[in-house]
Amino acid sequence: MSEKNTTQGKAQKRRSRGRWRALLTPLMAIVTALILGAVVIVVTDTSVYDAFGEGFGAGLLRIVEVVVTAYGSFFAGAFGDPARMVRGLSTWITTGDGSDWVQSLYPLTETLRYATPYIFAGLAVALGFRGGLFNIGAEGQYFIAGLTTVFVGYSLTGVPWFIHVPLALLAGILGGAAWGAIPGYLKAKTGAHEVINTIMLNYISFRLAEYMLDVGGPMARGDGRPVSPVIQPSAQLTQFFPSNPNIRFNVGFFIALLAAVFVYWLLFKTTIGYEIRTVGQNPRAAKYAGMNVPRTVVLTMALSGGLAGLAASHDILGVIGFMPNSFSSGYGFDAIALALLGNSHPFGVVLSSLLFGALQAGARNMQAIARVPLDLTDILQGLIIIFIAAPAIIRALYRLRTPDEGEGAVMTRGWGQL
Amino acid sequence: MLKKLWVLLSLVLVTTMLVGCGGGGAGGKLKVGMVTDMGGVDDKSFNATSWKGVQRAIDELGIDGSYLESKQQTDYATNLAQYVNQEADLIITVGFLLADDTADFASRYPDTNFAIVDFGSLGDNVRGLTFSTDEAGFLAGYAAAAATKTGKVATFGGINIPTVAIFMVGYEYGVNYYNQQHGTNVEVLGWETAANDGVFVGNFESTDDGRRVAETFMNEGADVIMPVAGPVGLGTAQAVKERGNAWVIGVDTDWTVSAAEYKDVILTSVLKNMDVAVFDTIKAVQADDFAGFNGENYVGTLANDGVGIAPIASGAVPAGISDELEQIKADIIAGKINTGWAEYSASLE
Amino acid sequence: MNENSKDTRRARTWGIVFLVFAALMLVLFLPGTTGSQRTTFAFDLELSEALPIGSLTFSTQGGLYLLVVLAVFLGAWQLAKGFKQVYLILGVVVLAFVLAFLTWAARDNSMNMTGMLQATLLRAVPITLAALSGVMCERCAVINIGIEGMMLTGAFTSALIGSLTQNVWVGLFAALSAGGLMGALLAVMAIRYKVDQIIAGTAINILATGLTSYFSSRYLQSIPELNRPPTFVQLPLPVLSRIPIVGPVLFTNTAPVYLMLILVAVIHVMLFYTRWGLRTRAVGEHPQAADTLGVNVFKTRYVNVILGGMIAGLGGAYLVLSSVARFDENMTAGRGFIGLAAMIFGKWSPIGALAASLIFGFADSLRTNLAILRVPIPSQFLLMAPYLVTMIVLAGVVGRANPPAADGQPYEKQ
Amino acid sequence: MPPVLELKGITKRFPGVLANDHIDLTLEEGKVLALLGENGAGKSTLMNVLYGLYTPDEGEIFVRGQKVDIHGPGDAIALGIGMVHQHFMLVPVLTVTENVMLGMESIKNKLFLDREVAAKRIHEISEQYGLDVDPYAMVGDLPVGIQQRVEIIKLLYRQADILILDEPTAVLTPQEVHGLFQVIRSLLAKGKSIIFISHKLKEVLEISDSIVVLRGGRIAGSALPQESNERSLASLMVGREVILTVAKEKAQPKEPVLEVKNLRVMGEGAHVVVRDVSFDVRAGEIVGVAGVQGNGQTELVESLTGLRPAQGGAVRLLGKDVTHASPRVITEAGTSHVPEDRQRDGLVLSYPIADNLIMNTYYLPPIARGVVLQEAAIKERAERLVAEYDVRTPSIMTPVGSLSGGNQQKVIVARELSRPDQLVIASQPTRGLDVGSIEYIHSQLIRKRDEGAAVLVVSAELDEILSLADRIVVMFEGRIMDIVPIEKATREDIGLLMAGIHPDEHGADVVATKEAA
Repeated sequence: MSEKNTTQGKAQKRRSRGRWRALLTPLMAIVTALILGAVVIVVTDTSVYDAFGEGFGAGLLRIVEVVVTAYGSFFAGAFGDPARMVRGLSTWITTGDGSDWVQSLYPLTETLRYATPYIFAGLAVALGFRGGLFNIGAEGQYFIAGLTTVFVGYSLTGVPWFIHVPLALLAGILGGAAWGAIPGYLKAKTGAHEVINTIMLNYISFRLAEYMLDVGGPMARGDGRPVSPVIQPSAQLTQFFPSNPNIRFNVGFFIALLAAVFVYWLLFKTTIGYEIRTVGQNPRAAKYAGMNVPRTVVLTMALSGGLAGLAASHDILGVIGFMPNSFSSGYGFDAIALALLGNSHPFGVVLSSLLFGALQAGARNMQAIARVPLDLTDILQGLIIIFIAAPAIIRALYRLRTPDEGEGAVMTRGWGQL
Repeated sequence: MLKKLWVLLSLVLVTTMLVGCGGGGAGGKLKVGMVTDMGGVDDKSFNATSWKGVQRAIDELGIDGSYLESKQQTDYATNLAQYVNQEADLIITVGFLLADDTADFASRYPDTNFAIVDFGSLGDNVRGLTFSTDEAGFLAGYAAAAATKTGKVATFGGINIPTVAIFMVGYEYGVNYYNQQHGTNVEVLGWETAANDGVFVGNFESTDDGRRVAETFMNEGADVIMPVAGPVGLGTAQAVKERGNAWVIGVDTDWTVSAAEYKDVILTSVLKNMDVAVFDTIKAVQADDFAGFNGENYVGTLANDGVGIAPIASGAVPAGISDELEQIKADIIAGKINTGWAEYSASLE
Repeated sequence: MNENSKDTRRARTWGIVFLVFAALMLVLFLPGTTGSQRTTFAFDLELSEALPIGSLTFSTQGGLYLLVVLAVFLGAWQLAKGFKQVYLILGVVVLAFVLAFLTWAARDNSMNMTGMLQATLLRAVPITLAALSGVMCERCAVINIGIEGMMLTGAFTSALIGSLTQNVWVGLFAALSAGGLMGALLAVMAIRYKVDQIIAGTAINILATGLTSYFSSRYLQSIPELNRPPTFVQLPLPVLSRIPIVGPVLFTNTAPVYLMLILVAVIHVMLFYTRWGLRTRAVGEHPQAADTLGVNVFKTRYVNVILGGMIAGLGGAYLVLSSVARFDENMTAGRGFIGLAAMIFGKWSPIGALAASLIFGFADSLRTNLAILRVPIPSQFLLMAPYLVTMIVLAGVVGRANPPAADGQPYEKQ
Repeated sequence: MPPVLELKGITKRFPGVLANDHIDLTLEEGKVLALLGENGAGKSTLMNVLYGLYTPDEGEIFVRGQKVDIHGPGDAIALGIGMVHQHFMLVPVLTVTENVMLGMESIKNKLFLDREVAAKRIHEISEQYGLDVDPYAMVGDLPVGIQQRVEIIKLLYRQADILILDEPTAVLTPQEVHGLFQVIRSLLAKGKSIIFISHKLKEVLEISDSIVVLRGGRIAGSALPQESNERSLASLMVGREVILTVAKEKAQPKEPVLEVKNLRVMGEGAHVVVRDVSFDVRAGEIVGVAGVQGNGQTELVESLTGLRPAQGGAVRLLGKDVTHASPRVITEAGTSHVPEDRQRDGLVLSYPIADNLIMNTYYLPPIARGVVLQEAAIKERAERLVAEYDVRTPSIMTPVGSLSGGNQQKVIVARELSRPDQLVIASQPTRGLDVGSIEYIHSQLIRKRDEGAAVLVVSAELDEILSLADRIVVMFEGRIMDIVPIEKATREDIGLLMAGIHPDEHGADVVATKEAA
């Protein structure tokens, strides 16, 4: 008996060490992407060439300067300035004026705010992956959910917030779910591949939103701009720092964390999740076990769409307050990276969303301070996906040992039918 | 091996953080920040033109000017906050989509000066920079009608939004006015004010669409085309250049300068002098006696040269037309000619 | 017996579908017309070498009735006797419907049919090239969803190198190389590292968007001379270009357009009649079988995917060197994805891909013409049309198109 | 004269497994060398080494006395070695000619495939060896027996003179096997040498000139057919005395549990593949469905379990009509189903054993309360079943994919037979398993019968049917040829029925459905 326990203990230890090693590869992927990003920054900086004109040493120094300025502003924008935080905190304690302290938290809150819609969208794609479905349509679901959520947000008046906010969120979920269910239904019934259909639905949703918000259109504000009316105050998500409106960090972040816990519970602790995962891993076996595969496919896509819809609800109810006709965000493709980076696990998605949130917040500061184009984030994200998806590259690069193979989600199954 | 890597990493992190926080802070120069909308500063349209105004101010007035691009709707406030924190003296936002955020920041930072392109007044410390583009479009339409040999002129847009459509409205009214004056029957393809709809390519990116639409227009007999779609219009210019027997009307800036390779086929350009408005605004703020905007806005019209048309290609229109255009310009300024704004706004209700 | 009855039931369904089309024409188009209205279809293009044949003007109602009668006749014949080539007849009926639509839309107006066909082909060129790229990769079982990114890369490179050298052919070659490089990246990820191929493609899309936009804003926008590539000139083929309608549409084009048409034919022939094609198809269907006969599965895949990347690069170069003479961010605007749909619609065959792309091109050029004719449908809905068509086509008409059996699966030596 | 092929000390290791341990083989020209062994004995690995698909860790290969290195199939082909794989290496959407010429294409005009020349050669080869095949037929449309001929033609086209046949009889009727042996003899007559891989003792004794038995990656012994018998070979193969028949009591059939009447089912591609099939299965008996693979058995089972819609006819389970019921309804009405392809249809390989054991009970208490899975109950059940059904695994959380085939099948059997069902449908329940597992699964099926369940076993292995079934349903081309009680069944008669020939000439039209009626 005791012998059994020790072997189990050992196995556990090995597993936890394995888990750390599992974290190492993504970490090295990020570092490698940052290094390559630095190369891009340096190569495209004319001042570096000028400096090399003055001499090799000056050139090298300039390279270091460029990289340090870029990534320095990047980290400052993503995480803030520790010294300032300490100063702010001490001012708060000594004088009771907390505004400096709050202001010093601004970069961190920006990271969390950018991370929030990412969590929702990443969960959407991850849930799809678990169910064997590739939802490239998060962007379109985000648009449609934006329309439904903002409609409830502005049109409903005279209701208290504790009714209005849930209703508006629900509208977002339903809008996204409906838009996600379409390709799910088409896949289940006709075998039409969801990748193509979600892409098509993205374009259709842009046009639909344009039509609805068009000046003079059904949902236009009526001030000559193609934007929706502003939502009622009762539909706003609670802000945490009302004293400093620049900080738009709101309760949505915690809703996102709740959503992650919910998705985890749904996937791994319930019969519905069991069905979704089984259909995702082996649809034939699911069919043999008596599961309703088409229904599960539609359900998975609807849930996925609903999660993507919540990203729109957060952005509208918590950040912007209305919906403009060009609501584009790029969440759709980013979400794929997030799901992948998080190994399609809800908590992994949260971590990767925090990373991407930091990437976005940092990149904006990098643009402001170091004048590096925002497009760098796309390059970094592309590289990170490549390195995460092909960990062998990273392992070969850093001579890491091959980890034990565990259960990973089946990402996609080609154009194959159910 | 791994440990060393960690040490190295954390070292790099710490140093970069320290350096990164040192940024910001300018000398005695006027600090001007521009926040673009999602098109980015190289949109060949209003962001680019506005930035041109800031650049000119940097060169001529010696200010400290910079821009921040936005990639998504939620970036506007982030970028505004960035400039507010850097204590910019003037923040210029480009595009009506930024109106809500600009209004919000303006009310919270009453001591900072704001200016917004393409939107009206938002408060005492905000200067709205708007343009009666219909007036300029009217002149272009008149010139187009005069230049056409086929009796058909065309226009198309990127996406149907007012700042785009207003060009097309003026254009249509200008053509109709020409018909009225000269008893001709020149037809406008691609826009109908009464229906508030026309030909739109659905984006501001796909230059190929601009080319294909232009070819279709020419196949349907149009020989003057005004594309109101940012870089997409350059595809149109390329198509017309290759055909050779038609004209393009540029928008926003004088295309014989900004797209010089097409100057042989550019009939004229509808000027929306955002750069001038931006430059003037910066100049006003820099002036010693500047005491705030006090709710004063800028409306670019033919009268104040905020809008206008570039010189018409020589030989493209009959000799008398320039005089007629001068007269029409005077009449518009005098309010004697309807350039379509009223009907367009009515169609939006 | 049972199977027969099922066949007759299907035949009957199609007959009813044809009649429904006829009824739709009556209900949708006829009420808005008057007897005095006339429709004009023009066929001559300005500046073309084709012999002029004038235009066709006819009574709008007369034309509509004629088309309705045609559809009714085909429907009735289908119900009574049945056609062997039902899909062909379906095509004819749909064409009649579209013609009726145009007849109605162009009432008291005119429309240039040759121009629309020309626009159809030219709009189809980048889509076809994207689809061909997909065919090349997927026939040997590598899914390529990164076509969009490869096209963008090709477009950017052709603009940059074309501007630097002021030579279209060098620009084209550079685009082919850049596309091939992206193809190689996909190949390495998919074949060597066995990365999920859809994810590899997505990574390529994001990376290519980022790289081209970044370099564009760093270089092309600030130095306009770097974004002024020369363009291919039109090469009317002697004699052929003088044929009415066909001449201007098919035989008055630039080199990349001819190249696209040649590629479709060449790849089709190569795929089905040469050693390379046989091996490629075998690798796509049953890589083990090919391997046991000494066919190098990995090499076949590397070669095809790199070639596929080059074709996508050509598609990007077409947009720059044969269309608009400049690069702009995201100028491919989703053509890579539409091409992917065209590939599936065309059942993974080059000629099918061309046909499907022509349908998309037609939908695109049709909506421009309809907007010019002021059809009272909001422009946003006209813009949706091609995407809706794609979805309908994928869900219904092609039903279950069968991809190569091993599509998307990495090959492992056992 | 040196032997045509000689292997010396071939060793091949995989992570954790020694698949071939110093194997020596000698093949003389014009002879058949039989390689006998259970699944997993290392036969296929050895042949893949010979064919260049694997590189050996140690050892040497000599062809006609010359030491050779074989780095890929290309090298093997060049040396005149050809292999017919157990799973045919044919591309179904290509024609016979295209399949045969692949990798060695005839070319005309320097570019184009010359199908005519290749077809002509194929025709010549088929004439020469009595392999009748249409060169222009699509391979996917051909019956299995013909596909095998295409495989052999592929080798002859490449002028192979050492032919490796890997389990060539697995998919053939006894009559087709007879035909294959004739082909083999005509090959030998033309000087070809053959390695014949099998685990079927009778065939090996009939065709081979010498026999090598592999067990656990090693040579367990060699024998000459004239000096051996089935029993001696079997004990060499398994390593102990094996009982070749299953011990069971005589069946005590009671009321019918499953009644099938005039069932019609469509296969893929909208062909009717089950034609008006009628039979019943009674409580307390095992009905075996015999037939060569691809004669409608798969679709029949899929239809009975609700996976494939019936086009006509009726299925009644315990008196209840379930013709168009969903799989779940049929399961809940009391049916267990061991699917034909365990990895594809029966298991989620990445799931732990515990999760695989709840695949059809996951939504029922005590496994689930509402929608919430009860982990304690899942674990308890898994521990119990793993012990009860002798699944050899380090833990119930081990992914099923890492278990051996036998243990994977035991997981399915545990899941299906642990439920109190009245009907058990088992498709190919022992395919590819070792003798120990086969014995165990057979005993479990018989236990189920003795407990009063109705059992339907579908198997392509005639021996399995003969040893398990109480009644035998023989299917050919979607029809029931006959239903034979075990007492009257002989190997030969069933074999003829499987080939579509009725041994009793007079009754051919009458017998088909008499039992069911």
